Amino acid sequence: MGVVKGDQMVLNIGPQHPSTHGVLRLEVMTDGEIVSQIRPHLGYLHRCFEKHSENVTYEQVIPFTDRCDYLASMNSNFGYVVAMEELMEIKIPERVEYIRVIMGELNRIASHLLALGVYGLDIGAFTPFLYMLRDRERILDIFEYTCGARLLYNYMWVGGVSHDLPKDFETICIDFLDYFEPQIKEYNNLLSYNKIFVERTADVGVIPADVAVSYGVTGPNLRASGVKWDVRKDEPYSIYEKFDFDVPTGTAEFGTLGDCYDRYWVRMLEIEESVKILRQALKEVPSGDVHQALPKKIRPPIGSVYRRTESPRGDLGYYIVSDGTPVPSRVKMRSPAFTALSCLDEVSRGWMISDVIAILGSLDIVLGEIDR
Amino acid sequence: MTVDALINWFATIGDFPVLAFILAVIISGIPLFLVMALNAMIAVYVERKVSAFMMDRVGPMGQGPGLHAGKWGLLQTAADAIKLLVKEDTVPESSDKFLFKMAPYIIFIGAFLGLAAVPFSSSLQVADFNVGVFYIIAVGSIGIIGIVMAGWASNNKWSLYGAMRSAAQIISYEIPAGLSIIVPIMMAGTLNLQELIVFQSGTIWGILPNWIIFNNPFSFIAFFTFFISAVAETNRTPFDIPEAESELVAGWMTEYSGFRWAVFFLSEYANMLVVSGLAVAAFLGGWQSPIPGLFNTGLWGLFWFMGKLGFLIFVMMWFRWTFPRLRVDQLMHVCWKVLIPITMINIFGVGIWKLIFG
Amino acid sequence: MKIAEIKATIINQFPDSVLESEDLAESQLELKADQWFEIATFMKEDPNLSFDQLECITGIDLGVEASLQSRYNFHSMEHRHKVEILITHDRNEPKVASIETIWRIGDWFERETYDMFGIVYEGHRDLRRILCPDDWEGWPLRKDYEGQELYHGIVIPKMKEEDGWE
Amino acid sequence: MSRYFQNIYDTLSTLLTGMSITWRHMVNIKRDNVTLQYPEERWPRPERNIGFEHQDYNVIRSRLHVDIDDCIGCLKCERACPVDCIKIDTIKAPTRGEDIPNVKHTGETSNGTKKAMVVSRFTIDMSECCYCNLCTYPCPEECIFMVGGPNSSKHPIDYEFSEFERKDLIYQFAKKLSTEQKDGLQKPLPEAKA
Repeated sequence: MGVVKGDQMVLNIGPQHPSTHGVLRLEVMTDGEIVSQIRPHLGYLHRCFEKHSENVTYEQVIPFTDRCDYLASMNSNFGYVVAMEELMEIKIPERVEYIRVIMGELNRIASHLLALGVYGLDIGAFTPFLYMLRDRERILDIFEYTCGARLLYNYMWVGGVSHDLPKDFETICIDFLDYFEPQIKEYNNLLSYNKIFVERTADVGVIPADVAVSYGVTGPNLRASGVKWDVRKDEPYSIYEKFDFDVPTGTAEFGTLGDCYDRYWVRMLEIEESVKILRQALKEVPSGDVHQALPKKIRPPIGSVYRRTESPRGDLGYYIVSDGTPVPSRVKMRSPAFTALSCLDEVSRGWMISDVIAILGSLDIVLGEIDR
Repeated sequence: MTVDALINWFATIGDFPVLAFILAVIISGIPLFLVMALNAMIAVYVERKVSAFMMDRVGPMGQGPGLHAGKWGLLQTAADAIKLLVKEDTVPESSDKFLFKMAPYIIFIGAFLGLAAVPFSSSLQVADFNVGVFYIIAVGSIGIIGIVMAGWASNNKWSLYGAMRSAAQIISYEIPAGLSIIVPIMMAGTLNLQELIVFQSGTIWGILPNWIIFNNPFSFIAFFTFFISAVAETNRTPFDIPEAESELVAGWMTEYSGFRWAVFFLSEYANMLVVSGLAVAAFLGGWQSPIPGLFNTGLWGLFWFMGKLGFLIFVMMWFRWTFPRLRVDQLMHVCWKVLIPITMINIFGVGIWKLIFG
Repeated sequence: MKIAEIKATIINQFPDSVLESEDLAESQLELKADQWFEIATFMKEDPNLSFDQLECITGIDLGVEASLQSRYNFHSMEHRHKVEILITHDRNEPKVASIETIWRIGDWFERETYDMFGIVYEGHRDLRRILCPDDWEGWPLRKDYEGQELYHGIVIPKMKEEDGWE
Repeated sequence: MSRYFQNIYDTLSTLLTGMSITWRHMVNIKRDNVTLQYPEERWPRPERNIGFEHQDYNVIRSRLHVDIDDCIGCLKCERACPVDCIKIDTIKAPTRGEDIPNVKHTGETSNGTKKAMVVSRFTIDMSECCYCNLCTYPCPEECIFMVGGPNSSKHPIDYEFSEFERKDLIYQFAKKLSTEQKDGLQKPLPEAKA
């Protein structure tokens, strides 16, 4: 942290603070309200995911992946099983792929809703947060209907999913989407177009494209900087190439490309894209058995695989090394929030404390995933 | 029930001027305190319910008579008040203890003094000054001393930030508030609140009540500039940066707990009452009925005044549960670059209006 | 570019640093540690490769008797191709040049790998532990890791406490 | 200059739009309310009505329950648990598939499988359970399950099992055997061999 000069002050934001989104400690060097340097301290939520994985079997890793990115557990599961299936070279029934895409996209909406709502809360607007949580709740209801759990699903398994879709699932989902789409407009009117909100976020915390790429920032944060990179589109996994959807990038509607507002807005657009994918997927879910490709015993061949998938926060990579036993030799999770947080220092320099909160919120970090 | 009236009444009984003065102050002060406490209790309950309804929740529902099956959480604020009073009152080890303990009372005094001049009806006013408007604006800035004391004495960086922000904010927003209130003063030609209200009796073109807000376009704008400044002076969203929850935890109140915190809370709601009262008296016809000539006598005055007051406080709550929060520099921007020019032009405009039409 | 061309480009440029190995996957390339910083710079700067994104650094312990390994996954946003680089370290003195100055995210990835495996990235400007506390002992993800008994007086339980069944 | 006034206009109009939305929600609270008054109203909330019937759920992640009469002591669930919260001890039964009344052991499961093991201990520490549901799949007799939902016929839903003591969350499904009873079970073994 260097030497504290006479007119500077070190401010500890966190580990207990309303808007660090978990137990993150930011050691902030301030000159009055202006921030001159930030040093993040991680590890308050370190739960030894990678060490755990070396001591449990491959299927037992899945509940642990849930707990990494607890806001998008389906996508965490998804990344892991996609990597495992690539390692084991399993062919997955089409129905399973559809179910996985539906669950992944629903969870993406849920995760983005929470991210946007909490972002509003960081900026000071309380009401949109509760509206978004209200709608997220309905998605969680659907998950509960499908796999019994609301947050930590353990739903996707290597070679299949744990349960088939329940009765009338498609109609329930379509009902939800019909209800949900008009709500997006309401969020926009209430929060996105609100002048105070725009003033607080536009032009604040600009991440230029090259800085974003160099810091390994991915997902909506990278797309907000204008780089059109989406693993679903550019390195398709599962059956994403079947669907027609756009990859929204930052529009610089109210400010500079790559500012907080763009990051917010890209998420809002992504919700709409997810709805689009869901509508296509729900229309054509094929019938079949979801358990037919489940291996009796998961014992992948010796080797390693690195596979990334698009989680709501960005490229979620799993590096799995197998030594031929039923227990993984190494599972590494490349967490998108980890890389996104790393650029906080550079982005926030020269901004005010209120802006640091805005920037941190716009990066949409999940501490469970950063500390693993 | 002004203090003067009481003193005069005591004078008719006997010759004890000092005692009469003290008695008069106490007798009129106790109801005022009750009004403050009652206001806080009702306002907290209403705020809870309003916020809940706006967010599709139902708010507090238990705690009513008959405990859990109670009605609409009516006793929730009472429970809260009891909780605050019996809670441990912590004083940080490294704080400046004298200032730390003093601060809540200074803020309280500021709010309390302001309330003394609020004209609840034509006769219900504790102190009827001939410079009432000026007085309210002046004592309104006492609170800021308490806030800075609280922030400094807590020996906490968050509190200090909150206090500094608050000082900057309140001092700045007093200017547009003062400049806006000049408009009704110019039109009525008096600083006395009762006279100001009396000036607003009658109608415009026989339909609208002759309130200053409807009098001319400049006073119409002046009301809004005054109200915005008033919201800022009471530290409420979107101007709640001194206690910005997501940034400064709780600003200058971070280290306070229990009774002292309750005093802060009481003062915050009393401040809302004072500034809304001033806005009502100066722009919305005070205790005058909105239907000119009807229901204008006796206790109706209190009813109308409280109704208007309640509406303004509701609007403040409505603001709070709809808007995000401004940043410090944007707050200053709004004050110095938007509100002050508008209010200045307003003063000009009203002067010309008076020359031409008055 | 195809993966074979990428590998060929790197091999042509730095023929001495490439290790030939049989059991590598198609996208993998094993390098010696000595010229790593130059190779990394080349991979970033070369217009045909232009690996502008460091996807991931994974530390791997190949076994109690064997060596440690750093695996780098690179991706190019410009050309949309990727490659994986393997660098093996000596178990007792694991060190390799830091690429933190080339890719900014290398900073935290290298700190994480250092934290978990004790691989020293030479030239890293701020090589501290990142997830574990600064004064933690041992390298947790090594296969021969033994947890410490006490941490600041707190007993670290090795076994689960008995639940009082008997 | 026009930008200045445009800004003020934008601010006012967007803020008023927001206020109109919150107003609409406030006056329509009867229709929009989503709160569940928990102790009085209970899950699953009928008013929410998005088409879920209790028995249509695939599973509900609630408390684990074991029909110990059906348990054959195969230890599959113990092995499947990622957090080791299931602990099972077994003793080889003297005769396969025979009831042993003094330890409340039934010889056959409801599926007709003959048991070879007496389960002398079956504890699940629900304070450690991560509700992953992995233990219920391998069970050959389907005797370990999460209560409620499709299993409501076997055991009613129970998601409110908070306790004051941690150890009260350790559920013991097998009857605790005394030392004599254990010895009594183990003795026949050498005799049978001999």
